[in-house]
Amino acid sequence: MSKISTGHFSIEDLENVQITIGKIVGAIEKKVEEEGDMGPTPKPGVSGLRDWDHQVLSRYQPVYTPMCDQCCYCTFGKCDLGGNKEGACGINLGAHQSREFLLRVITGAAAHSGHGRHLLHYLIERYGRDHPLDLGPSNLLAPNVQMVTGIKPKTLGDLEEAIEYVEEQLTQLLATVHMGQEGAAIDFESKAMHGGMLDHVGMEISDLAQVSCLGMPKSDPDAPLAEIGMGCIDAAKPVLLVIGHNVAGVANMIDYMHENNLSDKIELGGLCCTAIDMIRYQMDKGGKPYAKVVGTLAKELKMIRSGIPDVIVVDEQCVRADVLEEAKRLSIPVITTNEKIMYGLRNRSKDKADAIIEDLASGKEAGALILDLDLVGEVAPRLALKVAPIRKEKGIKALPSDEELTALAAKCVHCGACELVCPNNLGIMDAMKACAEGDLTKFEILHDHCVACGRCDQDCPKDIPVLDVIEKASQKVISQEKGIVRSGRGQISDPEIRQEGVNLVMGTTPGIIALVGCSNYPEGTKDLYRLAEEMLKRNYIMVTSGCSAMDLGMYKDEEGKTLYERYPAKFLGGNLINVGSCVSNSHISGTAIKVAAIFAQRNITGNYEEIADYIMNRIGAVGVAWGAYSQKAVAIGTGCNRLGIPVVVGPHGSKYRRALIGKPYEEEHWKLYDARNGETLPIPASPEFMLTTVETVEELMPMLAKNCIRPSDNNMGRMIKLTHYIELSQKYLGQMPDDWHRFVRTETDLPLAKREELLKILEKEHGWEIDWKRKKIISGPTMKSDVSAQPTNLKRLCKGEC
Amino acid sequence: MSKISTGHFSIEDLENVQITIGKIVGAIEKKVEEEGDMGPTPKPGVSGLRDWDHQVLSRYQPVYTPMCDQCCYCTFGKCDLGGNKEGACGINLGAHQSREFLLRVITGAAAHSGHGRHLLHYLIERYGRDHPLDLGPSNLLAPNVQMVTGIKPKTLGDLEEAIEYVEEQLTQLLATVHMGQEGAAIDFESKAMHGGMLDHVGMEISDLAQVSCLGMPKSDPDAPLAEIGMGCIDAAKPVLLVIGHNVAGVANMIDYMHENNLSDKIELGGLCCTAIDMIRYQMDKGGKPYAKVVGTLAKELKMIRSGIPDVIVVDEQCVRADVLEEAKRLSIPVITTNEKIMYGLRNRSKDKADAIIEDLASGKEAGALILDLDLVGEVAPRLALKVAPIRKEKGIKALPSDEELTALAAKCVHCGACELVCPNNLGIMDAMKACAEGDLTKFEILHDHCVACGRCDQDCPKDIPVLDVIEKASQKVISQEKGIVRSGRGQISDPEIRQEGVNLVMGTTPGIIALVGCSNYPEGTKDLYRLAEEMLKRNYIMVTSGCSAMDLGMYKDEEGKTLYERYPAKFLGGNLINVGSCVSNSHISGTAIKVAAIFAQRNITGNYEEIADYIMNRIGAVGVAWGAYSQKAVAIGTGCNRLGIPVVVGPHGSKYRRALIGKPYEEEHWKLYDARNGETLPIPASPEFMLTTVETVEELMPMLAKNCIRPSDNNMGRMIKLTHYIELSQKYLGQMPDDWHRFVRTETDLPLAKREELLKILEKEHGWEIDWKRKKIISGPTMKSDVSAQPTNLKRLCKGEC
Amino acid sequence: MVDATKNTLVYTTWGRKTAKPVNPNVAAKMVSKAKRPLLVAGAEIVDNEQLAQRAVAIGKKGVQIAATGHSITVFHGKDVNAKYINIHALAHYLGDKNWKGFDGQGSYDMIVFLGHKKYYLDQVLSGFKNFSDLKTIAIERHFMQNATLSFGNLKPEVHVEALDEFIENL
Amino acid sequence: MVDATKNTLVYTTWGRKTAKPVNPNVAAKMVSKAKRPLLVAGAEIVDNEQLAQRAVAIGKKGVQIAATGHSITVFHGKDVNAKYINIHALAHYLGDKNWKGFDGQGSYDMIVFLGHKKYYLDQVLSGFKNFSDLKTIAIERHFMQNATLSFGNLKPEVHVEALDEFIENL
Repeated sequence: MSKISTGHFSIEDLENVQITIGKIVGAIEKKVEEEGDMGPTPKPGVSGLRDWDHQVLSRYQPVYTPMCDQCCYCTFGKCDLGGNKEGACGINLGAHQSREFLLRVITGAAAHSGHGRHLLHYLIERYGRDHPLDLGPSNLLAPNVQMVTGIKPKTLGDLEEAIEYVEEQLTQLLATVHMGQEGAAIDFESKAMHGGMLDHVGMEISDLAQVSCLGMPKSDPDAPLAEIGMGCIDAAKPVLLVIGHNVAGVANMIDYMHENNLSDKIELGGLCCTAIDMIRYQMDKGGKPYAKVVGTLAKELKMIRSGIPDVIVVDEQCVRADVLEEAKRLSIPVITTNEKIMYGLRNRSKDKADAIIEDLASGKEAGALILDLDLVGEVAPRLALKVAPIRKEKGIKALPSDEELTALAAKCVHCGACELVCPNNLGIMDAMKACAEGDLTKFEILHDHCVACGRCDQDCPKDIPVLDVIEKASQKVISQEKGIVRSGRGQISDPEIRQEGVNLVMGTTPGIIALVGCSNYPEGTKDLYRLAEEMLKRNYIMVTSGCSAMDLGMYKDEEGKTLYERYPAKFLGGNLINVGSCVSNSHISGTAIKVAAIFAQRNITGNYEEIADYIMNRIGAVGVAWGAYSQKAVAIGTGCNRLGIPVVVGPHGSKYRRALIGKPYEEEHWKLYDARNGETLPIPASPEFMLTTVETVEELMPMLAKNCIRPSDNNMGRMIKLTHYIELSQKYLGQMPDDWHRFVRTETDLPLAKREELLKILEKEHGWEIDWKRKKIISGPTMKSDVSAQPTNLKRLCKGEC
Repeated sequence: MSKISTGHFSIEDLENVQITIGKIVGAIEKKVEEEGDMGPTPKPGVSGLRDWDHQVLSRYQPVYTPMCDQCCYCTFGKCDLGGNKEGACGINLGAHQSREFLLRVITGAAAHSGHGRHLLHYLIERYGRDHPLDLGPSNLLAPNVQMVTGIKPKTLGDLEEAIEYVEEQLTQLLATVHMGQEGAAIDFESKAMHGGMLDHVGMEISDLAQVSCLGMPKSDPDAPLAEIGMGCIDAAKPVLLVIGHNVAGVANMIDYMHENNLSDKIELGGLCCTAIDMIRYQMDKGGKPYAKVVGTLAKELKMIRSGIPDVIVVDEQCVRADVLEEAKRLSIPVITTNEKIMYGLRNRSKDKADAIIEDLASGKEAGALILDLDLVGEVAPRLALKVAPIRKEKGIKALPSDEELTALAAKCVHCGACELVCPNNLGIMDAMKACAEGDLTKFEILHDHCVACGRCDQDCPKDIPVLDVIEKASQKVISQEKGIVRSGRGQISDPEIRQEGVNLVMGTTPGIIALVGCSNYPEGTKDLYRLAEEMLKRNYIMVTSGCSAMDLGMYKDEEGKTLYERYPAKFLGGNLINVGSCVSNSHISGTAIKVAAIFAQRNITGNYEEIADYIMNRIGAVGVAWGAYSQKAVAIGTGCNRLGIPVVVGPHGSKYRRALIGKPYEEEHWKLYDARNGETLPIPASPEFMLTTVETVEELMPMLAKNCIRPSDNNMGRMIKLTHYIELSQKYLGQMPDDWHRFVRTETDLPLAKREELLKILEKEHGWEIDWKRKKIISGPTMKSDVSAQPTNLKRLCKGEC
Repeated sequence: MVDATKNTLVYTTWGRKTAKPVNPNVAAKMVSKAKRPLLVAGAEIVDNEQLAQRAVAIGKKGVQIAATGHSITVFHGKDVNAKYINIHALAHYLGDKNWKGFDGQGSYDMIVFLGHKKYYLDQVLSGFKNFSDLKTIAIERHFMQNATLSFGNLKPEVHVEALDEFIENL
Repeated sequence: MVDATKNTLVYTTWGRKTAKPVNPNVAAKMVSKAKRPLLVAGAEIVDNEQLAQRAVAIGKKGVQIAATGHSITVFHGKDVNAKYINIHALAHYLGDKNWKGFDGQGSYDMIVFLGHKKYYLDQVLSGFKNFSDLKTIAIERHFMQNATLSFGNLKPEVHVEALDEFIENL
């Protein structure tokens, strides 16, 4: 035994050994315990953090907005649950909605974790289990993994145990979606929280693996800039378009093109997170990304319909289901590269590249499934080179001509069917009228609001290809769609946390706004830009990722500069940080965990509840998923919620079926313990929600400022936060907020420039007593200002309790 | 190293050891490979068996019957997909239906696998990883596990790797349910097949673990008989009612009662599969089960509403969501014992038994969550003893009195609302009329058809508690509901397979009918009995499980004997085998695999496709889930389908959204290869479906006989099968089947007694040439009779192909 | 004349497309005009003499009958064109342009339903509605919302009357 | 008089319960009769002068206004009783018997909606419909199927006319 007790060992060498594998977990836990830092909940089961959830949910109550009053899960149904009735299994609409919400959360978590598992398999095969995690200047490599599972991964192989835990728990949660399981909404909610937490673990595993193996920027504030926009694609070259979320395949294409000197002969463009990750690939030493980002999911159909791509390669997640059908019409061969999307195509994984290229280039087959990613790396670029001249020769016609455009618009009878089916009920009729008269401006504006879903095409009684009309009419603005996006920089490093942590906890940096996720915006993409610019100017830390990170790069100021060019990417107030793709969202929660670990020296290992409690009360961070549409977005949001980070989604987010909203008017919910002595501590009603929807960015901005307020703010911090809350309310709502005074504990909390004015209001409108000589508040506030107070939800953390 | 290379070792003892865990898999595979019997697909991924699926699906095409024309998965929607339109993500209704179907399958698979994982955790903790799998006289312990994963488990611990594989794959499948993944219906179908296969692995793990640890009958044809029925519960004693699917908790109660001499002082009754498994508990040495089975899910609400239970303990799966609410009304405390069902109750797992009992008996709390199953074992019986006299004293009133019954019935205005909302549109109005006039017979009949879902209660404008009326009016028949069910015997043993295999493959035993699953019958429970009796008399092997196994025991012949008393439980024609609970369904697929392994000596290890091909062409088995309602049922069915076993569900099964039905009129689909030479082999159109729905048992019975026909039947076998097909058609449809002649290859295939008559018909109606002297067919049949033919779908298995 | 269109109450919805309520005479006219109508008679007619008679009567008008479940037992010796078939299989074949029908003369263009379980027929019709161009008419006692045309929810006696009117107008 | 009830076309259904189409005068009468009506005005009125004027006019009739989104900017200096609130939070509070309203006088019994995104209001109303007894009236340009009462789908100019008639009858 002594021989192996201190070294590596590989079980491959053994024969006839019966090994009790599972105990390894126990051994690891034991080891960590000996080191004295294992918290109470490593690898929590479904009920492991339920008390915490119930506590959160008692302040932030579920508000259900069903998408359907019926349930069709089992064949006793379908059942009408309208009016919160019970169905055949005894479930009522409330519990069913929480179940539906849970299902969406675990679907999203599975998408990320499934992605992570795929990457891990692939990268371990390529780089080995012992390949070290390499993430930049950080000792705390995997904050989510460590906090949730108690594992401190150092290598790729270490991540496997964590993903196994995620898979086990997701299976448990999926089981509860079955008819006849949970009966109480509150416990479906707790399960949804569990799923959200797992999502962040799954995402973290994905990104750690790819950052470590694929040369992506490692906590790099100077991660390079890349071109973005439909307008930046050079259609003169053969165009190879990749769509999806999994960079493994495109990385091989880039390598192949590089090795074969094809990089300047092929235009490589990407849509969705694969695009984001391909501009991170091998950029850890800097350089200029070779590939270009086309844009978000909302550009997929427009890009295909343009006819510009010569070959399309898809991998997984957020890929339109009709890619093959749409591409076929324009003679664009499609290569699918992942088991999640196979489109019924023949599996060519074991065929020779030449044969596949021949079949696809000749049009004999519309596409191919190639699961061997080395083969994909070769086939896709070679196919693009071969197909481009063939398509050119054929004269593939995509969008209508100018004459056809006018004729199509004139064909419109203004019945309104398209507007009824449009997810945003856009004013297509008016734009058609104008277009028929030669005025394209309405369509040009509409184009930015349009998510290119194509539902209008399906319902036009005159068979007008409405989306083609929109795209054709907007060619001028599309050709100008050229922006700049910073390549995703990955995690926030330990030194950055050390530097900025105190400002965040004390409130002197007014807050972190995480602008994340998808492209289902209520009023087009520019709102994002307005929001980010406003908050950046006010010194908030803006963190971004995924589709939002892309769309933010599409706008320029008068000097022609994008936000990425104007604002640096350090973890400091007034910085704009693109962490990366969808799975990089784990770095946002990870940052909050790191603040607790590094700045506050809290033990995070298997210590979820305490860390969530810390974050909820001390870190003024709000997530914004303005265009959230996917199940992944709601999983991410729910993971943030369990960790005490509130999230706002755009109005479409109401279709996630439930929000978590507190009642500021119920005082009993706005109390904590002071850990120093266990006394009750009244707190401000902020965050006042965990998940809510908001109508417009004008409404959103003051709300963000307000919901960055935390009990732990020092006076300087509270003053700064209040200043922004009041100013943003005045700027966008035209008024002082109704509730600003509720956040005032002492006169030093008041914005300096307005102190006197505000004191007057407090006296006059709210009846507070003011000592005008000393300009001090004598009575009025319900809360004391006490920086050394230790706000906590957890009785057990109070002195004398343990 | 030498020290551990031949023994057990426990990693707990080690320190500072870095172990590359994952490689163990490789090592095991390598080891098996060295032994030379690893098939081509151990642990197949999502695409691993896709070619097989596509082959199956090309003959048996998906037929979609949507439950809803809309999709509300993501917030781009909801989308109207009516008329097979595309939604905002580009998916059409067909693909969405296959996705919905997939979701149901993986939900069911997760329920079983989640159950298995829970049991495994619990039993390993109790019995250790090294606890051997002990399943009776079998060497082939885990046919599904071995065939799918390549693992040959010997101990509890060995099952962990298999369940991890299932969890990983389920996560991958759940990921594909996310918006923007698979776009083709055919590949969602393949994924659903994958999920179905995983389900059987998950079920097998569950049952192997519990059979091995909890003293359940081990392949025992003489497994004891137990009482069943609402009428057999002795309400004079304190009644402890358990509901659900996971026996772990109730096993402890039985132990506690035994140890404390309480067994004759408490009436222990069970509903659903927990009931089935509790009468298996410690019955491996025979004996009489102490506990009684109340019945299926369809009895849950009726049993609670009777007011008879004094304490209810629930675990997981198929438990009505309103148990707590319903029980509360009748002062019945509820104990939840599983993370999947927590009902919002306070977690008392770490409290003292006394305190919990006090709080629940006093009514201070309506229930408790107790996850410590030892504690449950003590609390539940003690609570029943304490609560029963309290409830008696309180005079808890449950069902209406006789007078109230008449008054309630008289209150009915015959508006028909209840009939509209009733899942079976039962004739409640007429029964109410009769009841008001003192005639209860209509309700007595209706009671058996009623699944006690309670939807009628929800919609009565006169607030009549319709279900209570049904139950009260049926008290007389309910009190007579006393039957006998055989305790689940577990697997079919190797020796049994050896004995019966040849008859099955040659067709001389006409077939296996597996009568499985839930209680959502179209016309009440008696149809099951009629079906089973008919097929048993005809020497079919009847295998049963779960709710069907229970309901089968409710009917008696003139001599007062149930089918279980009349028919033995060996694996032989004319035997009635209850394998056990829901997870025991894996033994049905396992039996088919065992026939391939033991009788035909096929290698099953990691060799899925070949085994499925073998089963599909040689084993005349048909699954019937007549009352299928749950997601588990469709998972089980789909797992059977991938393995080549056709399944029939009752008419409610149309709500699973898709069937798989072949077209007998398209000749090109009914061809195989002859493995001896690769030649094409025309085959009969049987099975003619993989999944279909049937209206009535009268329609079902001839269909079953027909679909037991297989290409491999010898003449004797074909003759026997045809005889039953013709006889059943005549008996239940009043006619010769239209297509009987299609199954005739030679005159010796014809039923002996009718040979001449049938030859005449063949000559006259079908134009076949008959040599009347020799009574031989000269021409006509499209198929040859050749017992030594080797029918296969797999080109690669043909001679000269490999 | 029976007004068979009044009560179209449903318990649940499938989507925005719902059957048009139809009166017996109109339904009959449409069937009469069809080139190849088919009556699909379900097992609910077996123990319902009233319905059984009407199903036979429709058959007597020359309409081919697909007898599903075990409804074929009703048609033996009644001199109508009835063939047993499983309804789910029938639905599959009806959606197939290559199916030649019961008589080899091709598929059907107007499908009439009588004698089915409500929930089951709703599902079968959901398939037709979404994946075929077939016209379907439910002359059932319940409003079948996934048909092209359907009677409303009728009392049994009104239903029989409606059927008689339907048959008269064939 | 405007007939605001004609076109009630929807793109998708939520279930079997759907808004009753209502005409402006009837809607106005119901609001007038209510004890504590509330107008919830959404951000779509901000850039629509026509709607903004009507929202103000309703406020002038003494109806409390909940200004959601940034619609409050329309009401400043207009001498109406308008308070900013987030609509999702408002929906939560309205379902709470303990909420005292904007003026501390208690909750509201009749909720009128104007100026909202169709899909968003559909969701908010879905919550009300299923989890509260509140009466909701949508006086929007689109048929809001989850309201208790709603105008049908109207052309912009007809909508304005309908609003004027509604205001007249308040």
